[in-house]
Amino acid sequence: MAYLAQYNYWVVVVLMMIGLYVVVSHGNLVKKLMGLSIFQTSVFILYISMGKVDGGTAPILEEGISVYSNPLPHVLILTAIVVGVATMALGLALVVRIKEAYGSIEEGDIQEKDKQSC
Amino acid sequence: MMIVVDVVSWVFIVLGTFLCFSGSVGLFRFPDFFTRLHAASVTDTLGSGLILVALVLQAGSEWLVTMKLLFILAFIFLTSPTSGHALAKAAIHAGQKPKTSDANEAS
Amino acid sequence: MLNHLPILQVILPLLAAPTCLLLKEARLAWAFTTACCMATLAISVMLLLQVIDSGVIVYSLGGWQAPIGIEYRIDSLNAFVMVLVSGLSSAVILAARESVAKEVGADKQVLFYIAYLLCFAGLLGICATGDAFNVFVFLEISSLSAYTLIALGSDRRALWAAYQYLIMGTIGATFILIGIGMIYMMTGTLNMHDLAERLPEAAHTKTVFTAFTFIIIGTCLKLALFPLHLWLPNAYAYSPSIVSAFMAATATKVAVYVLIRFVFSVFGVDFSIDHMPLQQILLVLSLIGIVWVSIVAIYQTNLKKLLAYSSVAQIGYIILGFSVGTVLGLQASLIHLFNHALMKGALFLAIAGVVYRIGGCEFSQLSGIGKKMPWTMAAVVVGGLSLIGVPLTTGFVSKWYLVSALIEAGWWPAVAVVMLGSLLAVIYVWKVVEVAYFGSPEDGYEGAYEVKEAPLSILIPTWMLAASNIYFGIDTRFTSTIGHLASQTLFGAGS
Amino acid sequence: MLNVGSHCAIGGLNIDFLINIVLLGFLVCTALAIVFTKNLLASAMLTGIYSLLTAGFFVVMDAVDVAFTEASVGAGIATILMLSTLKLTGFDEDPARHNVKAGLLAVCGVGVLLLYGIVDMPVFGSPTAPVHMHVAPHYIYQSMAEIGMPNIVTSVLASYRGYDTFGETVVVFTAGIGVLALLGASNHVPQSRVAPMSQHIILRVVSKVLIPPIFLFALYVQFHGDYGPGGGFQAGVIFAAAIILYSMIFGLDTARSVISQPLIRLLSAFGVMLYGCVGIVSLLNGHNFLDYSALAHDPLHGQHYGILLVELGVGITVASVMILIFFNFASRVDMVQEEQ
Repeated sequence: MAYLAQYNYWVVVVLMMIGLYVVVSHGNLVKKLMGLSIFQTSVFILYISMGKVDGGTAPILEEGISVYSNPLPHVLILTAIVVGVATMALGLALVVRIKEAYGSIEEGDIQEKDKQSC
Repeated sequence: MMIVVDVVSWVFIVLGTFLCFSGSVGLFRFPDFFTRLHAASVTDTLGSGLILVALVLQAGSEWLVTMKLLFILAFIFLTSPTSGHALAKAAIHAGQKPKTSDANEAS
Repeated sequence: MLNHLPILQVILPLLAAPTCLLLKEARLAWAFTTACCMATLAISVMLLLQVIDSGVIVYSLGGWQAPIGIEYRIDSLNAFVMVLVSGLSSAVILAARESVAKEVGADKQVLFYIAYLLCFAGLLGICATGDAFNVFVFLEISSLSAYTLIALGSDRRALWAAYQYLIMGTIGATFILIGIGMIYMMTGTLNMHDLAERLPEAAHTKTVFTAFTFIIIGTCLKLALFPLHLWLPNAYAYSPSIVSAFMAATATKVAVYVLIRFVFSVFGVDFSIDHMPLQQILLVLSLIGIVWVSIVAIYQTNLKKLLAYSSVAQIGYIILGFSVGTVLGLQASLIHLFNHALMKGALFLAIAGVVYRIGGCEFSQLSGIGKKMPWTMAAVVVGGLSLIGVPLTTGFVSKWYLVSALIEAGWWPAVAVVMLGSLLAVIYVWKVVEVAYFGSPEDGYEGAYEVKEAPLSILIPTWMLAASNIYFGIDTRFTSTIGHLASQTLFGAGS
Repeated sequence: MLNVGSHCAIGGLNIDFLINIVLLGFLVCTALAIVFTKNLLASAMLTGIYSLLTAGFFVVMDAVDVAFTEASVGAGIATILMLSTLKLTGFDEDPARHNVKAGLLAVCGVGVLLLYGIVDMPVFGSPTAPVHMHVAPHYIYQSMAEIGMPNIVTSVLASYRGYDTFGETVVVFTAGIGVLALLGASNHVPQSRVAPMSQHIILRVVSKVLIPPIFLFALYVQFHGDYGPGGGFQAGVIFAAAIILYSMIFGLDTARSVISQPLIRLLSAFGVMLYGCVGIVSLLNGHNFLDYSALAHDPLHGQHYGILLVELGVGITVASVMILIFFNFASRVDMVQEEQ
């Protein structure tokens, strides 16, 4: 049970590893960005999990409720999600331009073309 | 009265869940795109619809919640068939042909 | 208004950026950006004077006291770094108009200046803040605009470099975010000052250890410490020349600042240096980095790329001083932080002049350029001498302090490596000199005969920086006093 | 009432935790599916599902505002952007892998490090964890008196940590500038073409029915954020979604004739300026930057005005930047199609 209690954090580790693996080893640039988004999401899960209080409710004040989950991680992650999508948009725009310039969005092809042009 | 509402909502929930489940089974088991789409979109619309109806029954006197659920219901009934339609149309444009028994024999 | 200086410093460029979007013409945008950078420089100098005068300045944003709200906390360290950042940004932007007009498409120039302002504001925001999460937010502002700036380079490889930087930079920032999350988890606060007070209670936990490691790796990715530097050479080499100058002079410096801030102010000297093998790891990495990257630099055939590799090596020196873990070592680091910004600012601006005239900076194009562009190349030589560490230049001052810190700590082998690094710097600077002065224009580029001196608008800022290389090499009062003050404060705060 | 709620416990686990386990299990499965799917279109759709699952998980964790954002941003905008990129770059992935060994090594290193860190973490959900003891109680128990809004997340977001949110708005603006610099401002003159979906009568009719309620909902989310989940970010994204839907069905040119590029650029700058100007006004009134108490005689009223304006600024910037980004991606798609 003690291990199960930290279940959320275990999942964070697994997701982070999956995301990072995609970023490092996949050659496709869009896929890399997908991996990056999985990687970032795992951090969001870490933050949100730490804000949870057993038996608590959403941090919106209401009569008759006394236990609320911690609102601060929520605020931080709201920020981080928006930052994540901003990065994603910029990355995708770069990918579009790379496709136009190199004719490919595979890391291997691009590196080869760079070598040839040198 | 309470017990009647509870029983009715249980029935709806179980039915809805069954439809969702059968829809996903169909998604995997059916032979071609269009039958799969049929399984997914038709059963899903009704499945989620039934569950929502059950929730409406459970909302009881909280009118705000009831109204919100009804809105969701209305949107699901609008969007779900539309997206099914769009998918089917896109598939036809992309050259997907429904698998008929003739095609089966031919292959 | 004087007590609002800490925030004005950051929001001036931050709000100037959207205003700039309303300007149609690139010239106007440039003038506006320059004015804004100058005003920010004035504010940061005033702030530095205030800090020297009256100690730490605390500014609560939104009127909420520190752990509840976000605060700006200005001490001698970040006031110093902010003067550095705004000074170099101002010098670089002065030179930007003609260079940008040449290297960036006409319809993108206004956007270029907006991104420049945003990046500048982001860097200042990182420096000024006393809140750990706020660091992340401003880090992302500066990073996103930096990716944009790099991608505006005319070569298609700029796009690929920007993409690589985006991936590495985001991983770095996310690592920092994980680290901040974990220390927040163990203390319940995000304010750096508050963290420093509450962390010792949790210092023995494995979570804090992990958090520390993540933050260090994240910042080292951002500051391009060997072997995490892979994004840097391409990013500097293919971005517009002005961006290379700007990034080399400011961005990595601010990342070093973040590292120093977290290691000394948040985790504290006791924890970081006494309980962690940080010193040894950074020492080894920086030494290997200095030698290996300098050797790689020697084999480059593109002037910008050569300097980019040399930047990585120089970052090694900064981290080396830092890893000594003494007041003198940190002081050497801070001095070199400042001096390296001056050297690389001068060098990359000079290159901006070369690229403006020739359109590239491959060695094959540069043959005999020293005769055609004497003033520009003279600035390159001054910067190069400073990189080597010849007396009467800033490089000498840095190395002097670094070596004395190493000797004080008794790390003789490291002293030898620093000497070896300088020797390697002699080789790669000589390569440039050889091509520029001893090659004949006939072997090179066809149009070499028509090449003229770089336009004055680029030459003057270049020489301002080159001259300051010499000035701060002779008059070391400013750098050494501030460096000493800042490093003493950091160590004082920890013990 | 049905006996299914947070009070119900099965074998020592409450139902929330069971849902949590299942959702996170789904998340891992989806992530693995993204890794192993070769078709990028499918992976993109899976990332949408992944975001939606994350949003569901956030609801279970009581983070309704975050869930709202993740659902609209992650599952909505990000997926659309990814699909438009794929339209331009192709759907197939090269199966070749790079740096597998180095990658695995790095990944395992990070994994081990994290596992090591987890050992000493406070138990999940424990109300006595340090996180809940220091700053958070102030927000929970004082925000009503200091700011006067039921939604604590909005209070913290817009006032206590309003400066972070300002920075975040600037991040969005920066992304808009970046995309504009990379994809925009090409002198592409749209040829008069038939709208892409002119033959899809059903889609046209349904979207005509749907778009007004979406706008209405966006406004509701914008101005109801003080009392329930919602706020500028979510509202902005929903607003943008309605316009994106419109331009997908009725053609980019039609949408552009309503919302021109200069207008949208102006608006994206305006939102940031609005946020900043609220701060400047408090400066001029002798208070600190973003101190909303300076905006009215009664500090509580000041907070209300401040948060309203600031959220409006966020909403305007987010909506216009999202539309801007989509327009620039979509016009690239159109351009490529015209060339073919």
